[in-house]
Amino acid sequence: MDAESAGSVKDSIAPLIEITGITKRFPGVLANDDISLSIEKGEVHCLLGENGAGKSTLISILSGMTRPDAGTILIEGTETEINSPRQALDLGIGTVYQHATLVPTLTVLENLILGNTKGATLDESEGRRRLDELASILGTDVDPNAVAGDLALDEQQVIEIIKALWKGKTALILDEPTAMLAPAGVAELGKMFQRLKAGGLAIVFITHMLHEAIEMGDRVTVLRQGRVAGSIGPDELRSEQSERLRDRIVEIMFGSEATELGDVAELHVDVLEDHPDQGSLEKATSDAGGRSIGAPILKLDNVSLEASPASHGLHNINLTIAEGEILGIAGVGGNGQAELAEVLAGQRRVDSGQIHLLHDGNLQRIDRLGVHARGQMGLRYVSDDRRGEATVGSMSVSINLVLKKIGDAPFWRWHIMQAGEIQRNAESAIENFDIRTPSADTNISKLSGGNIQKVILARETMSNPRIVIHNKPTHGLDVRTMLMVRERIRQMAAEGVSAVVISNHLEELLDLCDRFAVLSKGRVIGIVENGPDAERHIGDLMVGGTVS
Amino acid sequence: MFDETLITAVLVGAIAASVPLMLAGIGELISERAGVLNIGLEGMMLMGAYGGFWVAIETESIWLGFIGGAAAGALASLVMVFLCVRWGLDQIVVGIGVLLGAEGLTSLLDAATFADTRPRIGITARLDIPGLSDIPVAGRVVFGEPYMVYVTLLAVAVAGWVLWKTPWGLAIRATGERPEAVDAAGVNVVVVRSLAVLSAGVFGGLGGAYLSLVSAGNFIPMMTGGRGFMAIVLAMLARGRPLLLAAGALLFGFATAGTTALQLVGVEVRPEIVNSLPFAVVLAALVLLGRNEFLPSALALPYVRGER
Amino acid sequence: MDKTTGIRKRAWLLMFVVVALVTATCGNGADDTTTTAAAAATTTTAAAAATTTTAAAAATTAAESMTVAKVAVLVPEEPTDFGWNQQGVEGAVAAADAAGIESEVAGGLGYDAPTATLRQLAETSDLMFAHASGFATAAKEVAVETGVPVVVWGSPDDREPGLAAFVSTSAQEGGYLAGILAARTTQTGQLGIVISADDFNWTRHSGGFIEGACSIDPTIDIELVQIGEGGYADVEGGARVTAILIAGGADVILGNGDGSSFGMIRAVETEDPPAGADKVWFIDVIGDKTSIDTENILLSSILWDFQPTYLQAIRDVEAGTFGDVNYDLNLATNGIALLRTENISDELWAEIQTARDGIVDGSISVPAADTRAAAEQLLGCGA
Amino acid sequence: MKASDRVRTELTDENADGRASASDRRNGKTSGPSESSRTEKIRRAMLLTILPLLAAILTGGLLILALGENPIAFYGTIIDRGIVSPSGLQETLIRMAPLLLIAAGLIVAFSAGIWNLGGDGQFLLGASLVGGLAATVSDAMPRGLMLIFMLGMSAAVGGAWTIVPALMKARYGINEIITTLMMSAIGVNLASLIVKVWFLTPERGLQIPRTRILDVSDRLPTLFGTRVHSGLVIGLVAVIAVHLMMRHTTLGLRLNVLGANVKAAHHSGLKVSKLIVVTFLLSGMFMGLAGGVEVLGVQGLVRAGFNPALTLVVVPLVFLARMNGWVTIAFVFLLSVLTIGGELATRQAGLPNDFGLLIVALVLIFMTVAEYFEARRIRGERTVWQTMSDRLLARGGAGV
Repeated sequence: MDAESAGSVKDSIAPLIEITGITKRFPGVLANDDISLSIEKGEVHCLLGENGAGKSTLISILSGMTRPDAGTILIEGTETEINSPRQALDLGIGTVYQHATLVPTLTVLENLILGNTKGATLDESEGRRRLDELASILGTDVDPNAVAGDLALDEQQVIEIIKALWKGKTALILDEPTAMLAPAGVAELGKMFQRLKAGGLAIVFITHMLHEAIEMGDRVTVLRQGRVAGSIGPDELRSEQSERLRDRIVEIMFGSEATELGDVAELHVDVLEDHPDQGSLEKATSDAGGRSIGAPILKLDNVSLEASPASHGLHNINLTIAEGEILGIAGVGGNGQAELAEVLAGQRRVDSGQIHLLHDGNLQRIDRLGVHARGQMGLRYVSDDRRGEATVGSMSVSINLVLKKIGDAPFWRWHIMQAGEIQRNAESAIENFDIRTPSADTNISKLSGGNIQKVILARETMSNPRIVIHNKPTHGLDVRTMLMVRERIRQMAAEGVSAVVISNHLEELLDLCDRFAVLSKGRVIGIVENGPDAERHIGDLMVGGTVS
Repeated sequence: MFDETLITAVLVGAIAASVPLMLAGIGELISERAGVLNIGLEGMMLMGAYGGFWVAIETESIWLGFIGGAAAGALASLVMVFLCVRWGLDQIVVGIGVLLGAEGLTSLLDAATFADTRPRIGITARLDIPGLSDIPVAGRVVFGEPYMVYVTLLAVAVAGWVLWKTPWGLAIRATGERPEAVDAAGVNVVVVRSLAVLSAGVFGGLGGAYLSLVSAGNFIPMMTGGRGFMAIVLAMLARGRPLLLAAGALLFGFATAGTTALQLVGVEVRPEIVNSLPFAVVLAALVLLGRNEFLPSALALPYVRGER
Repeated sequence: MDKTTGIRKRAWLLMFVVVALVTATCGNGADDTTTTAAAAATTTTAAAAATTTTAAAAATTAAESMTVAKVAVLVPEEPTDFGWNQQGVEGAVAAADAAGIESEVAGGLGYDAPTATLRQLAETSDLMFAHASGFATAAKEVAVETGVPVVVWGSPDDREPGLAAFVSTSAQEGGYLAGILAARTTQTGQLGIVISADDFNWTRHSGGFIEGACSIDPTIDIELVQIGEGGYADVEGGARVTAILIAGGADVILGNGDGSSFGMIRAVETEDPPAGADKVWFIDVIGDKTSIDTENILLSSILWDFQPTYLQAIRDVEAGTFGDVNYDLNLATNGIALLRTENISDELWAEIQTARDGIVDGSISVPAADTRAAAEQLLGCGA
Repeated sequence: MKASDRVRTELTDENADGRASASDRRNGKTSGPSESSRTEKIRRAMLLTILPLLAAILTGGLLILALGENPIAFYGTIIDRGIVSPSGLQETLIRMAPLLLIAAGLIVAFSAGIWNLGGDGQFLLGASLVGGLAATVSDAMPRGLMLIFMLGMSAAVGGAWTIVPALMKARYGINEIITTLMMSAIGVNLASLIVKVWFLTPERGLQIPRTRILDVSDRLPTLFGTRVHSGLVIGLVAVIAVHLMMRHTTLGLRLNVLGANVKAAHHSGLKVSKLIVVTFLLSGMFMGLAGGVEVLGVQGLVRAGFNPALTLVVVPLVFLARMNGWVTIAFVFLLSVLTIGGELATRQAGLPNDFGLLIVALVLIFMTVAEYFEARRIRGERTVWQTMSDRLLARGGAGV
């Protein structure tokens, strides 16, 4: 609504791209819920929102990768269907996807002219000409004959942008292009945007960095849970102080606690009626930090993991977690969170450094132990990749509940599965964790994300956990499950079970944790105690990327 | 015994043995480059051998026969196109189905048409440039082969050119590595793969037709004798480069023809060892390189947009 | 758990079905009047101590009273190859026709699993021709098991009174005549022999061929090459090997193969004649390919005719003397003959006939080369 | 940890919510509708097995009709010879023995998501060593001991021949489809060499090179006075044991997890590399055992060039049976009936023996297609016809 009115204020002619009522549903997820917004010529339009807010789905609809269930797209006032990436490109919409779309075995030039040459032969000279042209617009220097897979990540990013611009003469869409870029690279990108805007191009730009949106954007639209939560027009962006803008955007993104609760109440009345006692987020928040904290239970000494083309790695991580403590890992996604979680869980060996876990009364070295051994010592891991990693979709709920205990008594005796025990275990988990499933034998892929999360949580927290690593524990969940998960983490902490919570949602971390470690490019760049100023401190570290 | 004529003979034999492998190999190479493992190649060759011979007998033209062979091979590959490329069904299961089906069908058709009379097609014309084809040792090989040999070499060159110098080739190479990137670049993955599999059928058919039209002059059930599988291996060895494929096929042909020649001087090389060599080489290369880069990374994986 | 019980139930069910089927099979077998002999033999086998002698004795009595109403012939490939498979089938069918009895043909069986077909045919036939050396072991075992006599291409020791007789060819006799023909025809003084596999029939042809050629010209140059291990149907291999021989100077080729013969013919048709020769000739084996000789390169063929031998086998079974002797195809019985084409002059043919008579009356003896090595020793005419 | 990293990167693509993972689809493990419903089960069996079978029979029948033969008589003969006639049924059961063992080996491999396509080489190496040694060994020890020794050896040889592909897969993640095919080709040639070089018997007379004959009385004992040898029992036990193992034991579950989702296997702390090697070994052992059983039960010897090439057809059968042992047994039975009955039926119809292959191919292809429709139905997608018409309508100018 805001977006539409903002659009109509500017001029009376039709916007370059106008989308109305876009809805897209995936099995179990409403990714886009009646989204409407418009994109203007010569503007950088920033899309903000948490992970799972529906930004990537919206982008893949615009780029022809996904077709919406409902809604229309108007290009310069004409209703247009985008059924394939080809059509999007023909309309002049170029996209830089979140995942790499370069073919690693081809050269830069080959990647660029793929799908972009007419005629019988590869017109390399024309390709080079266009590459030089675009490179000079972007102000970079590119070796056309380098093999794409050999390039560094930020170099690849530039190629991706050039690739999108090749045909993207109308609009350029970038899905989190800065996630892998160094600060200098981000600045460089800003300059590129200026040049491209001057050429009349519309740019849609997804980022997590508020300052980037404020500095580079002409218009900001915030998505939340598949809907447009609000937007800020160019006039406001230009006139307001950046501090004020930031507060405003944060408010739209996360909502003030009061408005958040209001929204929840409005959207999920039935939920709150079902569980009135769990409804109060305010009450829950006030619990945080009020516990007694015990002796160190988990200790990381100089834990390092070598960087690779796909990851920043980890560099000299030193952390200590106390019994009953909840440590939050904050930071923009892709800065080493997944690596840290896997190193802690035992899924990945450290390249150097040591990890110690409190066991039998003293700290024992565990970095050479596997998942199963660590699990038996009480260290558990709730993965964020619920369907891809944490569960086996083609297997039943009851089996998924014992997936990490294969071979252990009482579920297996002499290597033979004890179906009765497994069934009993499943029934108790289903009851205790309120897992909504037709039966314990149902394939877990049939369950909703929230119920799958409950299964995982049940598996990891039953039978004497000591410390649990939660990777994005509430990502993509409905509010009721989200509250239940948080409550469970809090409740276990009260019982002395520590937790490491990795999350992209600052609000969630602030709600749950006693202390925060901020990760950036595989390093801990700051440790912040929870308190009134914590949000500002973490925000500074996160969005600034520099230690304050 | 190793005089000029014998060396010539070994070269001629090497060419004769390698041409069907080259033809079928080119097709498989293109298909693999696009990410489709075509296990049914042997079946496509058989279809080409029969179809080519049938057309040649009906039209009394060897060239139309080759076109018929290509068409018959393409017909067999359509099964792969629809089931594997369009519907994303398993390439191995369907490939085995195509192989068995083609074996059964060609034997059946042969029984119904040629089995009683075993008609033969006249000899294929050879290039004969007076003077040049009489040059000692290499003259016969370079200037005096059946025309189809030159067509095959031309096809190798053209395939190389298409793969490395045209937008089509670029799309094919990219599709075998990262189909989602190709899709994002606005190239229709299904169309690219369909055409790649079709060319596997066309070239496989031509390879089979060479056996029936040039090597034998008639069709015999199961006459391909495992050459389709050998072509698959050679295509892998070539790592997507048609010239390497041609070299590999020639080397294999040379090894088999050389073995025959060695018999004449009383040296026995066991055919089992010669036949194992290409496979052992591919394995050794894989072990030494110790990685999958040897093969297109999306090989044998179906592509459906949005499902990766 | 329900699931487990279900699986157990199914396991028992399956076991039950298997046992039931098997028992039913035994019961029915006994009821079936036509297979009484088979059932009896089965019992012998089941007794596990089925020594060859007892089984043979049992079967011999069966054979003595037998009238042959139907014969069966089994060949590994389709009998449309103008060679081994086709001649075998035609010979068997012709023998049956001559005896006024039925015949059944099982073609395209492959080399690896003839047992099922042998047993099936044993139920309906009174004599089987297992027309491939790969079938010999299985055929004899089925004969012992069922009492139905078989003619096998195996070893002379396979002979078992009433049950099995071995058939071989004195192929070298035909080879000898072909050798004379080739030595008289060649212009270059070089002959070539192609064998598709190390098969004793092929090496016997070859040995006789060498002897025959040497008898005309002791200085003659002969080369022998083999296509591969199982190169019977390897068309391209036949073409390749033959081309190499021609390039080496041979202008008369003796080609021993089944399907691969077509490749050899193609090479003879296509390749340039070696220096000093106007034309390359081909001498075929077993069948008569005159009807498909489009380029007129067929000089002759060592013809095999199984009809007389197979007819004799039928008669022997009826007489109860089957298995007392082995069989042999040779010039004397007309089982082996040289094909006369238009390309052989009267004068030359007369010379060949003289040699034939000499072999038949024993004045010329042609030793059989049973392996490739034995044939190769003859190369060079004993020099 | 290099190995696991590689396996990871192979499959790191995120799965969008609610969609089957790539490995799920490769293994045909599209989750079925609720397992409890009996009518649903019957409907699925109809759709996935009976219907395609009927379609194949119909298509084949039309072909036979076009060739001027009587399709009813043709299929009648197949059923009569393959199932009804006592001796034919025995042959069908005999033919099943090696096929069942091969199927057992494939069930293990496919369940673990590993494409062991090298069965022919593993089979033949097991067969040739047994063929080469059995007669000699039986001179030295009693029959029972000899049989056990020989069966064990064939299994060991088959397993050993998978080590190279296993290590290459476990270590570098190299596609086992290619490596097993290569090793198979080498194995086929090696098996022939074994017979000709090491175990060639001088007693062969004029036959092609072969090993010594194992006396009929020294072969696998027959069942209940029939000709059916006990290899059938070994095969049935193997398939059922594998079926039960995959469902009720720790190893089975581990392999299933590995096959369904490699990332989950890592996540659950399974030793993926070790499991891959174990899978290969188990699979190869069954293949080798199949070779041993075929020689000890039926052939009694091995000739140079012996290669019945049995695995190629069993591969799609096991895949289509979704690695279910009971369904596999049924499919193997069907295949054996088609082979045994088909040989007589083609002979009587005057068709070439290879015509049977065409029928098998039709069955395979129709079953695959049915599988596809079923998978789409489960995913709740629209029918292919709707999609096609959509595409046709949307095509307008959108070429490549």
